[in-house]
Amino acid sequence: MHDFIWIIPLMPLLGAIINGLFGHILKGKAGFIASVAVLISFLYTVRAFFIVMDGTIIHNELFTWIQAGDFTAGAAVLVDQLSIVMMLVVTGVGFLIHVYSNGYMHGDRTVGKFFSYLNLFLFSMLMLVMGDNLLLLYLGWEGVGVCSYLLIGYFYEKESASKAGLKAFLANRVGDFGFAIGIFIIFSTIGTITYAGIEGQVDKLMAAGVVTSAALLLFMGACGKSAQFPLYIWLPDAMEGPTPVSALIHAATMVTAGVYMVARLSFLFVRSDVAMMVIVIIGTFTALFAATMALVNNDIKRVLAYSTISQLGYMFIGVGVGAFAAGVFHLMTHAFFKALLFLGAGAVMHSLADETDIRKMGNLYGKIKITALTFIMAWLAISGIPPFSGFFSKDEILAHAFLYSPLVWVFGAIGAFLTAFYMSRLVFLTFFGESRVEPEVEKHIHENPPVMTIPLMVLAVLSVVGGLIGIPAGLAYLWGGENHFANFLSPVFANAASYSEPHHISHALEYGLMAASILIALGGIYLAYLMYIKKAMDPDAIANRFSGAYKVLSNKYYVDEGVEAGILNPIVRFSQWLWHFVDTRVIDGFVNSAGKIVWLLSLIARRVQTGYVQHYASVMVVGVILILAYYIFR
Amino acid sequence: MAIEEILFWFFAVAAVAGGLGVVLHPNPIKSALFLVMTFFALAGEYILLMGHFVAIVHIAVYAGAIMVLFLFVIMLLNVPEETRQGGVWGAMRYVALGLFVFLSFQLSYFGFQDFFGDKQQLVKETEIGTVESIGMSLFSEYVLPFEIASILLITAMVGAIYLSKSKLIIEESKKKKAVEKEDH
Amino acid sequence: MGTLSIPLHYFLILAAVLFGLGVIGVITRRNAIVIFMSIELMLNAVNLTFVAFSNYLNNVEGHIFVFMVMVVAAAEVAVGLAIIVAIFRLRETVHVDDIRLLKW
Amino acid sequence: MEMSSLLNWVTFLPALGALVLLAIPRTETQLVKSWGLLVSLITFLASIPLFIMFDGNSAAMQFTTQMDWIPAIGASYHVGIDGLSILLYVLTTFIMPLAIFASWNSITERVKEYMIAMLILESAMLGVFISLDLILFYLFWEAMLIPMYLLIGVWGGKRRIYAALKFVVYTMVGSVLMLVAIVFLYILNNTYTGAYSFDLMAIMNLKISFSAQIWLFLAFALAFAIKVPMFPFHTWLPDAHVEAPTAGSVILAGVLLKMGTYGLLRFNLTLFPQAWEYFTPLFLWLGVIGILYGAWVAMVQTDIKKLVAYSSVSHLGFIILGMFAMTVTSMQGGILQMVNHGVSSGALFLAVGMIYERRHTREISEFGGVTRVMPVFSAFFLIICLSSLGLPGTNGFVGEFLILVGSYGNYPVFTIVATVGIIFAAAYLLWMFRRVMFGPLTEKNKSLTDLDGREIAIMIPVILMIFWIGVYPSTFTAKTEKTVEALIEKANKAKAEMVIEGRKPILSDFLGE
Repeated sequence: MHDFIWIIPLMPLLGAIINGLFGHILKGKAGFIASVAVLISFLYTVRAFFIVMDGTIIHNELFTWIQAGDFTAGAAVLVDQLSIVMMLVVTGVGFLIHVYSNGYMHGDRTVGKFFSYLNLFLFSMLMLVMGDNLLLLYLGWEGVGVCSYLLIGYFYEKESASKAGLKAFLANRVGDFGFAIGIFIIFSTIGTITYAGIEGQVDKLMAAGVVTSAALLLFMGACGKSAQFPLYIWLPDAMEGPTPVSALIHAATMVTAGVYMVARLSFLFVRSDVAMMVIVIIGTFTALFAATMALVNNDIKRVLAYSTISQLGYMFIGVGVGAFAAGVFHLMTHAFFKALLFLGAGAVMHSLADETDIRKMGNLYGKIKITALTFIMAWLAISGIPPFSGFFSKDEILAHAFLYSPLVWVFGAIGAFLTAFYMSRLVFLTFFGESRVEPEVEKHIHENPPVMTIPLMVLAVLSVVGGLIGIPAGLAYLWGGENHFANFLSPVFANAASYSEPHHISHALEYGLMAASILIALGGIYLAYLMYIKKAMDPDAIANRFSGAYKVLSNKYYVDEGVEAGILNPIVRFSQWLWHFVDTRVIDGFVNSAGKIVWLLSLIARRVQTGYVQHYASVMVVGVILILAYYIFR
Repeated sequence: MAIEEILFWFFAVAAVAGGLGVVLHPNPIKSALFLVMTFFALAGEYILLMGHFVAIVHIAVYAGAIMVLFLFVIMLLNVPEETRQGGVWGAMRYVALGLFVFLSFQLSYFGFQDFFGDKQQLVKETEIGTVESIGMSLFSEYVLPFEIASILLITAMVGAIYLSKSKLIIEESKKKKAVEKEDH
Repeated sequence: MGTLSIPLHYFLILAAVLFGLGVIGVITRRNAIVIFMSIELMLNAVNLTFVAFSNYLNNVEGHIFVFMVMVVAAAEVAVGLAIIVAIFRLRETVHVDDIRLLKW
Repeated sequence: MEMSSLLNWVTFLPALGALVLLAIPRTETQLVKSWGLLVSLITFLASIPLFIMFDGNSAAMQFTTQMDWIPAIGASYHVGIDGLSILLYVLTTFIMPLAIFASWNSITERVKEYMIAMLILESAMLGVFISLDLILFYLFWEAMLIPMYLLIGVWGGKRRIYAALKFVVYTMVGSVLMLVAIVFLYILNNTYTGAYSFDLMAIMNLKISFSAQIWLFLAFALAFAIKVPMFPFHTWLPDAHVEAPTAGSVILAGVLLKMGTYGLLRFNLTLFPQAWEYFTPLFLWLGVIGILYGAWVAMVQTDIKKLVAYSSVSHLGFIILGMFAMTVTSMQGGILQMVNHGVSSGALFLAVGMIYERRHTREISEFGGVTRVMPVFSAFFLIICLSSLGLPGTNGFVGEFLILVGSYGNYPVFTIVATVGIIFAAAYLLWMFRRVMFGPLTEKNKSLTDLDGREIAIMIPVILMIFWIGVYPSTFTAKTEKTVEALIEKANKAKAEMVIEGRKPILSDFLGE
């Protein structure tokens, strides 16, 4: 039953195939087809949402994909509360971004190819969130990896873009390495890889003592995909891709796959405190680490990229401390306002002839009012100003983090402060203050076409309203409501909740924390206001005073160069040595020397053929003598 | 010392001296003549062994025909005396000497071993060496080898004629001569 | 029919010595024709042994064989000298050192 | 048409086609080429019913024919197909038409001899997969060398003589030892059963002593290890690939390399299970080293074909791991990966051949931004690269994943090291892809023309195959299921009897006897 569910992933796949094969013919209409495909799957997702709302979980198997020995993996779909939320986000935001791309990619030579990749990405993402076993999760995982590789490297004629694409794929692949080993451990211990199967036999995993290693390895896969600390290096470079790609893939959907995985396997992660602690540590560290880098970056998209990494850190803190619902809630709200921020940045770049350096912007508020207004709403949301969505989701994570350990809350708060500061810096430098735009560019700054601004507006509404559905219980208690979002997701996390003891926050503590986070947010904004609008404190002066720190930050802690020198070059040099020395000299050496030895022996043998007849005669006579000698002495 | 024994030693010494002459004398003509002397000595030996027919045929074929051919060719090619002393001559002399000693010792050992001492055999006077007995067996039992021998001789002659007449060698030598003329 | 007082092995030793001389001739001499002569010498040494044994065995085949050897010797000399003449035409020499086509 | 006679027909059809070719005059190159293509297509079509009628759930030999061939020494013409060989058999007939069609324009001189060599090669290869008599197997095994030697030696690149000679001598060294082993088995069989026979089935249930097994195993294993190629014996492959013409490389990578792994399963595992168990750690080590070594060296290659050659070393390392891990899942993964590698690497060589035909160079540095002028080719090449690095949804992933998931149970450490291989697989393939297809369009590549009808017709069946195995692999895995289970169960039973004095035998045991 519910066979219609298969339409949701297959429509984008169909769109991808059509655009892929006939893209060059369709030219302009390719965008339209792609958007329609996503719209259809969005509508069906809404229909599925209502089915799931009244409690029925859709499970439908099309055919057994792989069956060999005792390993079986079915091509089956499981749509429960968690996946329907993700599907709504993916298809909803995806649809808006598709519409936006029609405008943004207008006039691109191979627009068919672009939309084919975009649809293929949506198909993979939907398979990722809808699959009922780890193998389908892995299929979606690598599928989105390839699509991000293709889309980042879309402007393949730019050397940097193709390099960034490759870097992204390899970094993801390193993560997938851990993910794959995690699957192997789980399969070899309990023989099944479906979520239901794992949930049922999780105690067997506990008994075998592999829960921690499996959880950590799976988390390694999540780090690769959601750009957490060791494997985040690819996300800033991924900004080489077109902006709608950054919005869809590197803000709203793909990067959240890691959080989805941890949430989906909550019953597994919860059972290993070590793993949870590692997740929290890495989440906190990444949040702070990325925020610091965002402070000094001058490229509008890279700032947003670092902020994404930072916000993902928060989500991981959320799931790390066991508040899975809070983590997913922040994921959803983040998808809205971060997608909006990126699309806004795209609109700004579009109207400033693809200028990305915020030092060459300023005072755009008057000229592109709609983009500015929507951007400001998203800014307020991300900074955590009530009643915007960001406040509720981030605050709930911080509240649970406080219960986990106050230290985490402190770091979280610092992170929130930095977030508020660098976002305000971004907004002030872009939209307010004096205009630093080059004169000829300034002349034809124009508002973007409606096909781009309408999605901005819709996303703006979502980032404002989005927070209301998940108002933390403490606040909702005031007027008798409760956290609808958390309740909606509770059945999915029932197993995890039952295992770990429930956290109960006293209302007083919650209000205190909320007040604190509001103050922090306002503080961050006010500091940025002082520095960039009122020029009370000259940012350059501070930069010179802490020149050492500033240089390190602006060079992204030299991580890229470190990875390059520390890992990549040694491997390449080692392979060179392997090839030139081991392969050609040693192994081929043996092979060729075998030939040479035969040649040398023949050199000696050659001496016998002197050409003198007498020599041959004398050798014959010696032969005769030997024979006779044999007869004599026999 | 019976008369036969004296004859034997006379012929033996002649044969060996001839052999040495053939081998050691630098001038090919002299060595050819020494060979003729050996042939006569051997004929004598055959007679001692009652091989009369063989002796006569030996002299006719070898001394008569083959040596004449040799001398003819030596004269035709005006073969110079062997002057080159160094090179292979030097080194090979000792090798040859060594081989000679070894070989002849071994062969004679066989001779000694079977017929020496009590088993000593003396030469018997037999009739088999005569023309009559050879002729009888040659044309009864061994008529086929006899005919084949004739075929062999025919082919040898044809071969010799062809070799000396072959156009290839003639042109080759003409060409060589032409080249030499240009050089001078 | 009596016996001559010459022991048979004298002949065999004589043949051995002649054969050895032939071998020396073939190996040391530089002149193709003299080598030919040495070969003839070796052949005759063999003939002598044949006749000696045919006398000892009182069998006529030894003589027949000597006859055949002579045929072969004649054929061989004919063809051999023709070859030497041909080589002489080409190389203007019968000196064995110069005729070294077999040199590798 | 009774199935077993169809099997004989399909095997010898190409050879008959080659005979007919003798009649066609040399000047009619077009007729010669189309005839070759026609014959190989008919062979492929005729092999499809074989695949369909093959009964998946029986492990026994099917479509067998047994006739006396040389009664004097007991060599019989005994052929049959089971789970191990059916997939490789059809793979061969699938790849041949593509290879012949791909060499349509690239081969200009001696076209007739080329076509004859190709068709005879096909018959020899098919023969190897179905022969169940040791001497028959050895005959086909050697017969396969000659045409391949000609293909590389005559129509190859600059250093073709060196490459061809190295290829033949390398393989000969191995197979000569195998012949010695075959003769030993022949005598052993005679001493036990009195009958003189080379029949594999008879030799299979011989009780071979452990020490004899060790040496026989090594003899066979050396011949197959060279063919696979396993780590230390692989240096002939890059040379052979770089110098071989496109079709030669496709067949070399597509089918010839599988002979090694197929041989290991057919002979080493079935005949010497104890020795197999004894040497498993060694071969696992060599396989895993092969994976990493092949990947690393491939990464730094400057010539595309050499890169793909080393990637074959890496892929076959996975297959070795799958085979020696001795679980049904990993074994099936291994067999499927043989087919996948045949399709993917064959396609890679086809693609490289297409660029080579246009630019007559294979140096990566010579290319850049080719996607701009050859978009269709770029799409095909991308799909093939992704299938080769094992992207889920394509054929490479199914095989690789099954191998790894299957072998983790028995050998976790080896599997983890092998899984590192998939990172480098992506590295070298996509790095090459970026340097060739992406980046700014260099001056020299401006004049490249995109794929024409013929080339697209070659690529389409390969792409279909890639997605068919990727999305619905059970059509293939169902065929091999029962045979693999029977194989492993028999091996495990033999392993049980192997324990000497309660402990596993060590080297000194067999030296002692």
